[in-house]
Amino acid sequence: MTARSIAMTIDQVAVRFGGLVAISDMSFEVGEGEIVSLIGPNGAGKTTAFNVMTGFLTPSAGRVTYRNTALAGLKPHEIADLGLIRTFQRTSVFPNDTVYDNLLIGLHRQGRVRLLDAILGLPSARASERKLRQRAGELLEWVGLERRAHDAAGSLSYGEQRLVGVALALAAEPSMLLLDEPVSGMNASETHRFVELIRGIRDRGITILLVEHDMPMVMTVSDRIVVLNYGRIIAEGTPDVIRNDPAVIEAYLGHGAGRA
Amino acid sequence: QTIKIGVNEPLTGAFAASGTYVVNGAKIAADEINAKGGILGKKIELVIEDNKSNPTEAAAVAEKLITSDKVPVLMGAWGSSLTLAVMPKLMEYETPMVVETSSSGKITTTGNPFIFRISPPSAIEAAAFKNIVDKLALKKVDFLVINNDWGRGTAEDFSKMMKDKGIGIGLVETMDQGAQDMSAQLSKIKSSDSETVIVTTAVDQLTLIFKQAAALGLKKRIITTGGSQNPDQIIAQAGAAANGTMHLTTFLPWFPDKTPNPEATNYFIAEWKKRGFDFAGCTESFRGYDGIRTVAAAIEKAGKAEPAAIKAALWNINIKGLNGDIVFRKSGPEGKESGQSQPNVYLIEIADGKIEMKTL
Amino acid sequence: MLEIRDMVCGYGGVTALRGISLDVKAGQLVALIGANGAGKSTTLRAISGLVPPRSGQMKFEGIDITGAKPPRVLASGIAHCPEGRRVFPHMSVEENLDMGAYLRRGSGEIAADRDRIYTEFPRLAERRRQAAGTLSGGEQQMLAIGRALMSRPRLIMFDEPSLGLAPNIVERTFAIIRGIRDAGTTVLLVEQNAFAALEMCDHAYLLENGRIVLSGAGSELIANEHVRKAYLGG
Amino acid sequence: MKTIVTILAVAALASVPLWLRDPYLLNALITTGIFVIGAMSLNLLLGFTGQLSLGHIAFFGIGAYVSALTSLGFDIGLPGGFRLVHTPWPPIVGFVLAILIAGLCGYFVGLLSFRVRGAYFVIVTISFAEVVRLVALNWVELTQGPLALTNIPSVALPLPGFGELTLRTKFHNYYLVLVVALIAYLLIARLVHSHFGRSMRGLMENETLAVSVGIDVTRTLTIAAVISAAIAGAAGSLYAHYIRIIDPEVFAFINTVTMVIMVISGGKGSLAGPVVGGLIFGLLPVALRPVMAPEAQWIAYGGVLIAILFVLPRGIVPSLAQRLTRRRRGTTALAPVVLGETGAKEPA
Amino acid sequence: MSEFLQHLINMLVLGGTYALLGIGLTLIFGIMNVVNFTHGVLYTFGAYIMFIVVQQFGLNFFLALPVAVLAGWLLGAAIELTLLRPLRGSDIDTTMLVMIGAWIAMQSGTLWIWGGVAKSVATPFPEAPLVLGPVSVSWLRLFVLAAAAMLILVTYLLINKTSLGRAMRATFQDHDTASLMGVNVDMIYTSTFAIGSSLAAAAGALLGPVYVIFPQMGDLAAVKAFAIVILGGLGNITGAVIGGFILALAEELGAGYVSSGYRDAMGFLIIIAVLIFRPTGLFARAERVG
Ligand SMILES: Nc1ncnc2c1ncn2[C@@H]1O[C@H](COP(=O)(O)OP(=O)(O)OP(=O)(O)O)[C@@H](O)[C@H]1O
Ligand SMILES: Nc1ncnc2c1ncn2[C@@H]1O[C@H](COP(=O)(O)OP(=O)(O)OP(=O)(O)O)[C@@H](O)[C@H]1O
Ligand SMILES: CC(C)C[C@H](N)C(=O)O
Ligand SMILES: [Mg+2]
Ligand SMILES: [Mg+2]
Repeated sequence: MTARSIAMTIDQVAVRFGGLVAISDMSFEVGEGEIVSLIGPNGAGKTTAFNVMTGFLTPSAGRVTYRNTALAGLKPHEIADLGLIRTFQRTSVFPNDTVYDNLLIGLHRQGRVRLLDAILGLPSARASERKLRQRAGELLEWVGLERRAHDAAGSLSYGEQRLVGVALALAAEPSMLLLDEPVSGMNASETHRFVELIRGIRDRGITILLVEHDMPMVMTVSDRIVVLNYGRIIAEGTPDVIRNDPAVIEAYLGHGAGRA
Repeated sequence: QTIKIGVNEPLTGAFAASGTYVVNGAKIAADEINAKGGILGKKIELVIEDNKSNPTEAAAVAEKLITSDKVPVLMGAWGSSLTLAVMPKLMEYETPMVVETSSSGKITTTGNPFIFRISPPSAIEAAAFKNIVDKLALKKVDFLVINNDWGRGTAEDFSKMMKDKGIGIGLVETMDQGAQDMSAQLSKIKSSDSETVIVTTAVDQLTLIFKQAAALGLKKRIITTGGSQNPDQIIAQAGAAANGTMHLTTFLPWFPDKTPNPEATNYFIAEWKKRGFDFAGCTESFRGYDGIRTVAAAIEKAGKAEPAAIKAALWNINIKGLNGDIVFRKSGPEGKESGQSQPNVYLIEIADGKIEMKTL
Repeated sequence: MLEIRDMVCGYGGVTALRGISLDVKAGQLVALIGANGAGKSTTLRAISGLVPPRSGQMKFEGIDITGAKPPRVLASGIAHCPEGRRVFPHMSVEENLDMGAYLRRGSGEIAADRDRIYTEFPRLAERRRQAAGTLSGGEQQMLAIGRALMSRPRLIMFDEPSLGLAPNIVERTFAIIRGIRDAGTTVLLVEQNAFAALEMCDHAYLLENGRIVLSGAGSELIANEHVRKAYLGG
Repeated sequence: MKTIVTILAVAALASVPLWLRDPYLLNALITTGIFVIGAMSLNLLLGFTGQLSLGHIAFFGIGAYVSALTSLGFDIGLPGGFRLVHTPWPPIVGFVLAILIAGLCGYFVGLLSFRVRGAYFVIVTISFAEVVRLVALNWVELTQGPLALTNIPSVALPLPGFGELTLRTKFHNYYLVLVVALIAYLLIARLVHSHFGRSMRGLMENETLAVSVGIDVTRTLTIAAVISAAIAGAAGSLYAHYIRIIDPEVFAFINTVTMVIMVISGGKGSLAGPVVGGLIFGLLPVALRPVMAPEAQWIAYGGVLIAILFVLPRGIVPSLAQRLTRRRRGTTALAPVVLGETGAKEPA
Repeated sequence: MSEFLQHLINMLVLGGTYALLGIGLTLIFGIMNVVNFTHGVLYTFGAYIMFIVVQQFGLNFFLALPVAVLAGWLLGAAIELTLLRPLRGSDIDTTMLVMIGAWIAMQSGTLWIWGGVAKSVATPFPEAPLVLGPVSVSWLRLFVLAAAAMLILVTYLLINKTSLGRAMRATFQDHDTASLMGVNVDMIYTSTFAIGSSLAAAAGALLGPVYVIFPQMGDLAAVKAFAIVILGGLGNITGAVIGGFILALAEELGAGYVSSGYRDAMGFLIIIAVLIFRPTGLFARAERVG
């Protein structure tokens, strides 16, 4: 693990909402190309941690560094520009646009052309447009939603919308992907397929930080697991270590974990 | 076969009440003229259009009256901003308009030779007031005026006149046209060292000001100007709060005998009442009546209902209006003067809910 | 207890259910499984009256409830814990729970039920006064389950109740569901955690593309080759 | 299909002064056209970024005042005893300055909109318009306040080699307005169909998500606000030189309401919407005027507005387009039937 | 000093007025999400009902108040049933435009029926003000202040402490889920709009006699009401009350010590300033992302 270069450093981060401590003194690292899972009971602070890493929340203390850039003070879209892209725990799509147009919007980072070129319809703008359309088609195929390409994203079922959410994140060309419960709402077979997808993403060199309650999935896919409870890290290690950690079992896994 | 006269007045929007009064006065004049056989052997026909209290509409209405209805002359448009918006159209189509209410000085000074105004701009009002000031023994005055050309013009012209007379000028406070709560301005005036307040605005705001001044215990002499006071309405609505207030007005429906043309005044008031209108509206509607009579006299004099002839004839009429002789004098840049008539101005006082002529 | 016959249902130009018939017997726990977009949620919405059926018939305890509005369906004894949490974001946890008991009278009993839910999900008790919209995803899910329980129905429908819950809470939730079935309340359960659902149910239906393609005891479905491959990841 | 309709519509509009001789109707068309340009600019904000500006008339009015003052000149005192004297420039310069300065104001309001959205943005824009109105009313030295700026010259187009063409007649002004409207239309069309337009849509539908894929809210909204304000400023300039007098009444709330009516009734977020809605509600008063009492005209105006929305709730153009496609496809178009979630949306 | 005290007293009575204007709109705009352009018309309506009942039927002032409130309730219910219910589920801008249409039509209807001439209503309060040292205040306005305080309290309790109020809030946060809880959503829509309308009418009935009554009187009132509701944070009654007093303070001191020409500008500048520092009003709701 030490051989890898470090992608992200979370250093003594704390988050408070009024009197409520959501995260206290959280520090860990994610290496380049690694798949790390962040798990813990409901309300442990996992999504809050994502919010800090992507600039949606300013931490009460501590700092986050991504590829040697301190994220403090950066706006979410600036962080996205560094290649740090997330998905959301709740379904999140552009509901009134078609699935295809959703992906085109998601391709924002690739499609940037000068405003004037776009208004004047210059060839460079048109070429860029063609490229985007092709890429959107590829992504659709990749998540298996070709059939729904021209339906409004808001009319998809819950599970389908979650897939659109992941495709949108990929459209943004991440160098590191933060996935917040990507397989919730998918059944075991669908989850299997998704695990393959994630491995594919990692093989393209993209670092992944995963939040998920689906233990079989987490255990198969993770290189390393960080466990949070009440905003504190209570354990960290490989899946095998975590699986058998009594504190983790007590606080989180429960005793029927194997099945859940 | 009729002779058409265009009437461009606000019948909806903020000035609807006043515009409607003016139109009703105009109708009395038209009916009277027609009952006597019309002019040049034809009946006159008022083509009345609503300018919606909106300048853009006022201009559009003028365009319609002139080009679609083919009226050779107009009367309008109550508010100064409405009249100002109409003025380029008058130039464009070379059609004269009798201005019955607007008081902005600018109307007759920008060089529009198609304008003939029978209402007094504030400078004329101030000049008329000049003779009265000494007798009132004014020392220092504050102003509370509506924040438009009318109010600001009054504050300016009256201040100038009074400064010349050695009277001190204190605060000049303004209020927005739609404002309903003037307590802040009145509180400020209450603590100033002036003994008199000159107030210029329309009847509704006057009512509010009197009530609010009473509630604040403001005990200064209040003199209103501008000719849109409808004192009867003030008495009815402000009650005791109106007692002791003085008003510069241009028409005396309460004392027909003291008006320059008692016969006409009596006729007008009788007709007004017969039609079931509110007596309070007389002070507003008489201008519509005078305006139409002015137009009719000019057409008669012109001998034909054509814009150029009417415009020329307007310079030569001399009729007895309800508040003085209507004779147009030149005003504005040479060569393109507008016409301005000089109506009378009176001071009345409200005492014990009655209107009294202030004899000084 | 609940009988559905040939129900067809959809949104605008889309037909989501193409003629569904199913029965839920009193006191049973019935599971409904299927892929994303199969029409599971739509089935529950149709029963509770959120989506009006285009044709077909629904009867609950012998009374026709086809086309009835949600309040009437609830009043007749069917509660629906909707997909995706759907808590009232600007209301406190406690107020959300009270909304669950909206049609009930008798504040004492309601308070007792509320306390029971707080014991089941201590997290909620800690967050009593917090605006529900600021809860974490799993906390909201607990709240949604608790809120549905507050109405004390005779038939309760859960749409993916385990969604976003930590494994130990999932266990507890399933225990609660089995518990209410054992206490006599009928349950209709939609779950992506198909294995767990099939294991604990009395009867199960498999929905594909808006049609019921298979039904039987949970163990039968578990044993079915197609189900294993498509839904159980095996 | 769409282009054919557009070309036919433009041709029809261009032919009007050739056969319509009634100056009153031409006048109505010209003022309507000016307000349609304003409505198109409002649509850029409301229809494509979801931000409702209920103070849009501020940009229009600023354009009108800038243009009028540029061509009339002014002489004002500055703090410290200095005077700023401006001698009149040609109206065409005023037109350009109106666009620039209105755009600049749009920039500041756009910056604000980075912080406030939805209802809060609405009230900020209303407040902005009111403050601007009060400045126009009270800064008498510059704006003449309520005394109005009068005798504003007509636009004159420099024709190299021929001197210049003063657009005084209705005929000229009609084409001037039509050309400016066409340019504004094309500009907006290009903008919203570009990559940039997609960013605006993304922000409108789900801001959090849009930001998370790298869309810059401030930049996007600011650019939209600048362009929208600049177009409104252009319309204001046309207004000033056509009506030839302007006073603080131009900032009246009802003028913004008129634009809002044009946009939403025609169909916000559709390019043709404000044009269709604008022509209907610009000309409806003209049609009503001869047939009923003044108060009744307003009642009918409100009634027509309500009736249109009852029949075509998404606005004329989108609702009709939807019906057409439905008929062609034989099914309903796939509009999402979004269940619940009413509370999730901020009021605008 | 005495001038300053008088300004403070004025601010108090004016602030009460503004709070009263705000609360009805908090329900319809803040909670129900309808950009209610008819709020001003309902205010006007309440004032005219007062005029009719007191001046034309000669009824007692205090009896007329509940009549006006009831009439506002009925008119509000009628508007909801005929204009809003058919468009349920439409875009917020569509309903706003329908409300604009209703505003234009109803205001012109008022002009048609009663004409443009302002009316006033006689009240049983003494004309002489209550004088306290250097400051005075009218009895009528004190009564209005007290009545406003009472209406605000009742509304506050209704929204925050009753099961109806809870159902109202729930419905407009998520009406499908509310209906799953057994809430009769249609009834809630109608009654919320009707209650908000009756509060607008109550404001008009109380303030009509303070000011004068004319067809456009509601326009300015509505603009201020919108500003107040937003200043205080949508749907927040306490916020609306505080917003009302802040606006009154800004106007009063602006007119008293800056320039009366910029009196209203002060209010609007305060609004802009507040929203720059607190973009979702003085009392923002807690939100989260993710
Ligand atoms: N805006 C907020 N205001 C108040 N409390 C908040 C806010 N956001 C989060 N919290 C609280 O912080 C804690 C951490 O929430 P977070 O969403 O990070 O949990 P999580 O680990 O993602 O849980 P889950 O697995 O359920 O999604 C929760 O108890 C939540 O109630
Ligand atoms: N609001 C809506 N508008 C239009 N179509 C919809 C809507 N909701 C669902 N649909 C469509 O109806 C079909 C069935 O959806 P439903 O939500 O019932 O699926 P589901 O089985 O619950 O799937 P999931 O497991 O993903 O929740 C899908 O094709 C979906 O696209
Ligand atoms: C009724 C209108 C005059 C007020 C308008 N609703 C506003 O938002 O300010
Ligand atoms: Mg979470
Ligand atoms: Mg579902």
